[in-house]
Amino acid sequence: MFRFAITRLLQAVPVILVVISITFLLVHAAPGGPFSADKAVPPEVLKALEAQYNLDQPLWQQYMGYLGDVVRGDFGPSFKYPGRSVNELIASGLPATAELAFYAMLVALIIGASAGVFAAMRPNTMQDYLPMSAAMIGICMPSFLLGPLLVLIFGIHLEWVPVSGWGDAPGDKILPAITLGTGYAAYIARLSRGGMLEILSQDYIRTARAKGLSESLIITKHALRGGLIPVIAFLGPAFAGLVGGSFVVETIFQIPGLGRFYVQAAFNRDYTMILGTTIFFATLIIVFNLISDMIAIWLNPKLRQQGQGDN
Amino acid sequence: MDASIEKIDEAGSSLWQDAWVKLRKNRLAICGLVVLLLLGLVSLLTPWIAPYGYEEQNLILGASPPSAEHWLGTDIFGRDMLTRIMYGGRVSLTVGLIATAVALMIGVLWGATSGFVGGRVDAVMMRLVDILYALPFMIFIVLLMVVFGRNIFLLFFAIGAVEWLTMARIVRGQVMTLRKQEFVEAAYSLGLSQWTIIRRHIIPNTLGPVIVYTTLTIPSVMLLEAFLSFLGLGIQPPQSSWGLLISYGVETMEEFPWLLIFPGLTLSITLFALNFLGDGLRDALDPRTSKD
Amino acid sequence: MALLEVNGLKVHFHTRDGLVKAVDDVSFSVDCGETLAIVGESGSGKSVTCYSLLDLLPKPPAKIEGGSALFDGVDLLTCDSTQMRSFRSNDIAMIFQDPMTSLNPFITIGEQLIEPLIYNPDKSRTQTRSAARLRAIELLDEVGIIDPEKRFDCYPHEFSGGMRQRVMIAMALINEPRLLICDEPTTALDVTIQAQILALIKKLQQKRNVAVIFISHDLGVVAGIADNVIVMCEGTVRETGDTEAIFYRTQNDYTKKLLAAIPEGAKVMPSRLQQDSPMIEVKNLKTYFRDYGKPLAGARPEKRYIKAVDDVSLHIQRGEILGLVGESGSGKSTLGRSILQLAPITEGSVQFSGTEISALSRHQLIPWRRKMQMIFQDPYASLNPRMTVYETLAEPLLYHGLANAKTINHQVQLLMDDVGLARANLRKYPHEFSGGQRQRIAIGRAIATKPELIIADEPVSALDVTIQAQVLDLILDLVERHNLTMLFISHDLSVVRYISDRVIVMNKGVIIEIGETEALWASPQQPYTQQLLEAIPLADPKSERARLASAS
Amino acid sequence: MSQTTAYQNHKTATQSSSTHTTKTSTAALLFGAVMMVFLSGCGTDETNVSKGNETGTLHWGNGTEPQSLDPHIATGVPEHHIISSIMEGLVTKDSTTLEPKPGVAESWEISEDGRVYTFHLRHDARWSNGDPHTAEDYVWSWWRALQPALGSLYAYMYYAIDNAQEYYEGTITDFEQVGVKALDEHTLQVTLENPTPYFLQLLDHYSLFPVHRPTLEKFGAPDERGTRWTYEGNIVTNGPFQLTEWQINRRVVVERNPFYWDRDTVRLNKIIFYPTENAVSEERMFRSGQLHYTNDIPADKIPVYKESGDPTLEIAPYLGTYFYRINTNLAHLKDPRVRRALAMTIDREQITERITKAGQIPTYALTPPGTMGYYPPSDLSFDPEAARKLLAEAGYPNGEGFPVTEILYNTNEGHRKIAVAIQQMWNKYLNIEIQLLNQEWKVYLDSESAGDYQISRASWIGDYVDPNSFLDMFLCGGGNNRTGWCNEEFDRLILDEAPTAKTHAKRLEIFTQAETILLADLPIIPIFTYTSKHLVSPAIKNKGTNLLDQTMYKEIYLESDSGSNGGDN
Repeated sequence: MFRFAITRLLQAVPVILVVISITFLLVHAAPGGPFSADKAVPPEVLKALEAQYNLDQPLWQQYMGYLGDVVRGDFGPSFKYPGRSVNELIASGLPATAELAFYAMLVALIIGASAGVFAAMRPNTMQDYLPMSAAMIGICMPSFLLGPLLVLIFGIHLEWVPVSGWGDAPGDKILPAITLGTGYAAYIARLSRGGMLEILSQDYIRTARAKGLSESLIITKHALRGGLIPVIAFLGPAFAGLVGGSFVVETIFQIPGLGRFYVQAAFNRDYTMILGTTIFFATLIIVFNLISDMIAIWLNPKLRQQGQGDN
Repeated sequence: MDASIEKIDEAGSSLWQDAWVKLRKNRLAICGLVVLLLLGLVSLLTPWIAPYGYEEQNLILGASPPSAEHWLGTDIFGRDMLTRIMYGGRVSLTVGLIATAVALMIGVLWGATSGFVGGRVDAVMMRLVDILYALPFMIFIVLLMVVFGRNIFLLFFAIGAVEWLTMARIVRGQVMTLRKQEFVEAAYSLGLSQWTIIRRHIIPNTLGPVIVYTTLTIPSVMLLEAFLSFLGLGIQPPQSSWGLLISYGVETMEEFPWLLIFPGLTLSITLFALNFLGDGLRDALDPRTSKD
Repeated sequence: MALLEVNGLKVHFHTRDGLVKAVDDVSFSVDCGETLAIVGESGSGKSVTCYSLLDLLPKPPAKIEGGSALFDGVDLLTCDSTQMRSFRSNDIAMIFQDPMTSLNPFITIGEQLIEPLIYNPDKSRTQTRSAARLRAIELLDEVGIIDPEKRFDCYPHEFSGGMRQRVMIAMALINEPRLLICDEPTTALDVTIQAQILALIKKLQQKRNVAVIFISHDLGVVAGIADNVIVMCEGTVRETGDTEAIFYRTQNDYTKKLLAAIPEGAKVMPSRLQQDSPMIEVKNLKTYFRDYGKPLAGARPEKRYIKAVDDVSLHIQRGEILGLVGESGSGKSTLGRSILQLAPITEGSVQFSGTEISALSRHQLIPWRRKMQMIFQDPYASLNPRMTVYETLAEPLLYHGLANAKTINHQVQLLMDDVGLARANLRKYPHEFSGGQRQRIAIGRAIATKPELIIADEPVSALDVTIQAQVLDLILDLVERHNLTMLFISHDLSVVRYISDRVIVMNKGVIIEIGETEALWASPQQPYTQQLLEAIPLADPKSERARLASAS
Repeated sequence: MSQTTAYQNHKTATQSSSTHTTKTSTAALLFGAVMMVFLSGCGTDETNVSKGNETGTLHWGNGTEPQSLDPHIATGVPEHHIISSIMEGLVTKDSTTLEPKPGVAESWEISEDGRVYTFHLRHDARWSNGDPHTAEDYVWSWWRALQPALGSLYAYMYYAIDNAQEYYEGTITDFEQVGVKALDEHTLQVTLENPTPYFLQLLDHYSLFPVHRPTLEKFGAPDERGTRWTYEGNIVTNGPFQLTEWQINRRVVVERNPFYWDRDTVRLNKIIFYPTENAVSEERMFRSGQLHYTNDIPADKIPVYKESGDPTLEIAPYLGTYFYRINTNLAHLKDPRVRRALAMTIDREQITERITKAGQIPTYALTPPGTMGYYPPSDLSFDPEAARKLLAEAGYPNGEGFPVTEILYNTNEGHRKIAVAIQQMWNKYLNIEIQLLNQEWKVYLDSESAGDYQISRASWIGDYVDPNSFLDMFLCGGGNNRTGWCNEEFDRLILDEAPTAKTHAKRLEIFTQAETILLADLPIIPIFTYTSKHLVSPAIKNKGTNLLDQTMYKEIYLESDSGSNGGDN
């Protein structure tokens, strides 16, 4: 198992390199520079500015310089926030995004998995159709529609929950987590239902029933472990989606997360900030994918012993 | 042997006819299909049947609730919402269809080759898919849009490039199982070339799951487009799409609720219809059920 | 009053395509220490009868229409769920057909063994984990698992098929049940292991005076183990009686048809073996596969190979039917495929009437492929579901240029006649045919290119006994009419004896013995062959009991 | 509603499976518990505003996240709010009349020819770390601001000072020649190039604020942009408040500065600035009591507040004009008659009432009327008939042959609505085809400065209350001109005549002549003058409103209407 993790991490290095190069080229190809401003800037001042951020060097030299810095863990200064380094901005934005993603995942898993398992217990009955149609609504409802609706109902009319901000007022993490998590709760519900039905049709479930075990014991002890493997395998790509989804939720709920930084940086051509956040997101997602794959392998004893992922 | 060639009468019912019979029994899937056909028709005929001009403003009227002339009310410029939704539908559905087609093409080709060739090539191709899965695609799409401006074709390509991964995996899985089936081995023992085996034996048998997955990709693609439009990176005025209409509607949710409700409703109904149809097709085309 | 009295049992399935009367007014009874065998072909309702007793049928489609099943005076069909659960865990136990899928792969076998003890519905009998563990290890030893202490914490995938069935038996008996229902427990096992399992069940039954209901489609097995027998067909009981009455004084003609269909005795057809040079000459053939799995014995996982075919040399004479026998995993299928160049050969040579075909490229092989064809085991998987019968049969003819647009219809119809299928359903699809009919189509496809050699890999193992007999006769007739040579691969020794002139016995990739069929049966040289022959159950109670007595 | 159904059915899951303890139902109970913990924390009646009123803490919606608090680098309005709370210039302004008021300088004299200003600094002026605040600080600060490498965008504010422009552009290198001298510790003498009546207003602009030399030098070279001297804990300032906390994208907190010379009159203890980018979310925060003051109001919400007569709505005129720039180099836009026709077919009343809806005033000239008593002359009016005749005279009868023209605007809701409306008007009245092109902020700026546009949206906010702030924009080759329009007479009036005008009335008269020339050629189409629009909690007292929408934080105080602390409201 350990060997598997190491090989996967080693494979991640070229991936990140590819990510950096693509983003670097894309960013420098974008029209409009970081220093174009509405107030007229005399040419010589512009030159002095670009020199300070060595934008006047040839592109490949900048690329090499940047790679050198990244290896040392320094993501360079931010253009938009003079005096602030990208490391610092990411550090200030990361906790909010990570927390939001975690809570959204928690919401998705708890609601999604329990709804899916609940529906799989008695397929094609009301107990199955109700959660599944709710899941369908979850999938069809874009987050930027669901968020404002929730704010309107719970935030303003019922005054239960603050409408925005993160961490200042108690309870202000509920709505963003639910908004981001619902789409994935719906998807996980369908996945876990499919997984459970697949397992419940296996022979060893019939053996367990023939042994006189109670229905709920069969579900939790025998069926759950196998049934939820597709859900765990889904967590990796789901995290990548969550990160994307957080852009919108952060704008709706004014959450000081990495997503908002990224969108601002893209609009302001803050090259180092864009590169910094992209690398960070990519590493986060790769690590998360690795974790979810390892859990999926660890759950299956046959694979665990082979010590090799069979993908 | 002079046995006359009897007329071959009893036509067999192919798996497709079998699937159609089963699908017809599934009420939800059928009304999903009907809704989709209706929407397709409406968006095709929009230029002729739209009650008002696409850009026709009526500033004095401004945002008015549903009334006799404007069934679904008007937006802040006094433009008829029904017309806007129809034109928006054209864009959203085309984005959905074309992006899915892009995803379908790349996905099927990639999955089939990797599944069929197997061995080292398969390992490398699938490793690449896993890596691409790990990439923060949302970021690349944002960058692509920002860098190259927001023309529609780039949107199709960008969304398609995100969605083909899962398609590739499904097709690969399907091809891998088929390759081990005995009728493929029989085809090998006949001495057929690899390409004829793929064309005659593999592809027809993968169509089932591919069709099912396509019907499920379209809604997620439409959602992605709506999502990008909300961030201001998707469809740009004067064109509009349901996603854009919804994001405008959200801003004036309290004062002019109908600007949000009608486009939101249309998008949801379309997505519902697609999902129900997708589920119906999956049950109808599932080889397990058709084998008994 | 017998331990279990079932009378007038009716179970109907309300499926999408209408009502299916799976069990229609079935009555029988079984007492302690007694073994009742339920015999019937697939679809006869034998399994549904027993599953309905323990309420194991999926409720929405299945529905118990009527009848009663009194177990110790209590009607199983109407008791409430807690009562049923105590019956299941304490009084009635079940063993299932396929050991590979009947154990939960995610949980250790020890854990699954002690579940009935620690989660017992009536609290009085629940035991602590440690006590249950000891009890389970005791039972594992009793069913013949070597060093049960260590194997208690292993996972199902670390056991062979036979070992897993032993674990299933231990699991069934752990709570001292009074009735044991076995649903074809040995069908998926090799004949030698089948003999051991049957002996084990017999021994445990006598020791614990347990009533046993034994479901099977193999009359040989039933003859050995059963005290009474009921014969079922299409959901109804055709005949009941003790074993001797059924086998020697059969009244019902369906039972007669069943008994007649069992391939017995030597091959009746004269051997058409031609003594000239052999058609196929195989010298020191080796086919190895890389093994990714971790070896059981925990050896260092360096580059390891599974030696499927290990240095095999044989020759096939033109016109003969050469039988190839061996247990599962002996490499017989791989040998067949290697000869046909469908499997990659690691070493050795295969000559087809003189020319070395293992070195040829795909293109050069085409003319040779026309000469040698293959019939597969699973009728459901060997035909392309999306192609009509007409297309399946026309493909080889058109591809090898044996027919053109004009003559194709006629030639395909001739093929249909050859294999005994009505020309009318040429345009139908595989899923509209029964298992037997599909195998006929597969055979039609094989003989379409007028081959000289046919390799049949377990062509009849997946079929019911009556249909098996018809297909075997068809094969013999075709070999006769088309002057074919055949390599007949099977694990069923009586079938091989019935059809082949010469027999090769293989085990673990190596040929153990080759010989004339009757000579081999009369006096097997190698101990392994002897063991194989002795393990075949005979569909005759007296001789079967004699065999069992001598074997133990 | 999806969330509610999923949640309800989840509830049924807990009830129905509670009969037997299973893993699924324990997970559901756990989730229920977690939800309760969250919910219990809510519904508190103690909102920010009510708590703030007691503790003297002002919760201020501040728009976007401030880029930098270094007065010589910052450019945006959000930065201006924060900087003006923690720093103070030589001269400040009255919160309503904007008249100059003594700041760090206690008093000042101006020479007869209006070119030499002598400022007498307060003896008790201190930096927030206790250091004495001397005249030398100003000489050094202004030297630092004019360093080219620093790239200050407001360098042109210094051009009024003698030789400042020459030094900034590098023609002279010795700072001694620039007209700023520290006569002694508490007297600063400034010599201007020309008499500039509005110079005192310039001193209240943050680009001319003093910076604490030792702190700057501690964290890097004076002309280095990215030093950390403006961080919380590092920064030293001389204003009524001092920076105590700056969490990016979360909040900026300033608290009372004990060393401020006028500390007794400051009544607020703390101000918290929130980065409220999304106007819609900001309005929701205000309504749920999380903010005292909002930076903006969503256009469609204003009528709602107007109709309900809500006291929190505060709309006041703002020294800024919204206009369209025309690229006069293009063939079909070279002819002033065409430009005039375009200007006369914009129904400005429709736009301000139907689209912007925030009380903006339609305008037909560049400088907002009433700026220091100056009323610009304009003969423009909304007259489609005359416009069509003009267009015909210019060679495009009834719009035939008029090439398709593109309106460029930066991606923003407001601009989009206005552009769509004008497109429709020009199409209807002049029968010409108009296309819209929206580009993202940075790309739009590049296109405009490179002249790569036909008609482009633009706006200008005055830096100081004087017509010159608007009219000096359209000098030949002016950095912010970008229309390619050039008129010697106009330049002569603005550069030579106006500065040397003896009296204020004479100056205004010269500006009138200049603007008449401008409006005759119409390189730009003025549309409306801005209004500042905010939601202000009634608890805020003594804020006052002014043309530059600037706030004097040191004068504000909080009193909750419930009169709980016995305020004399």
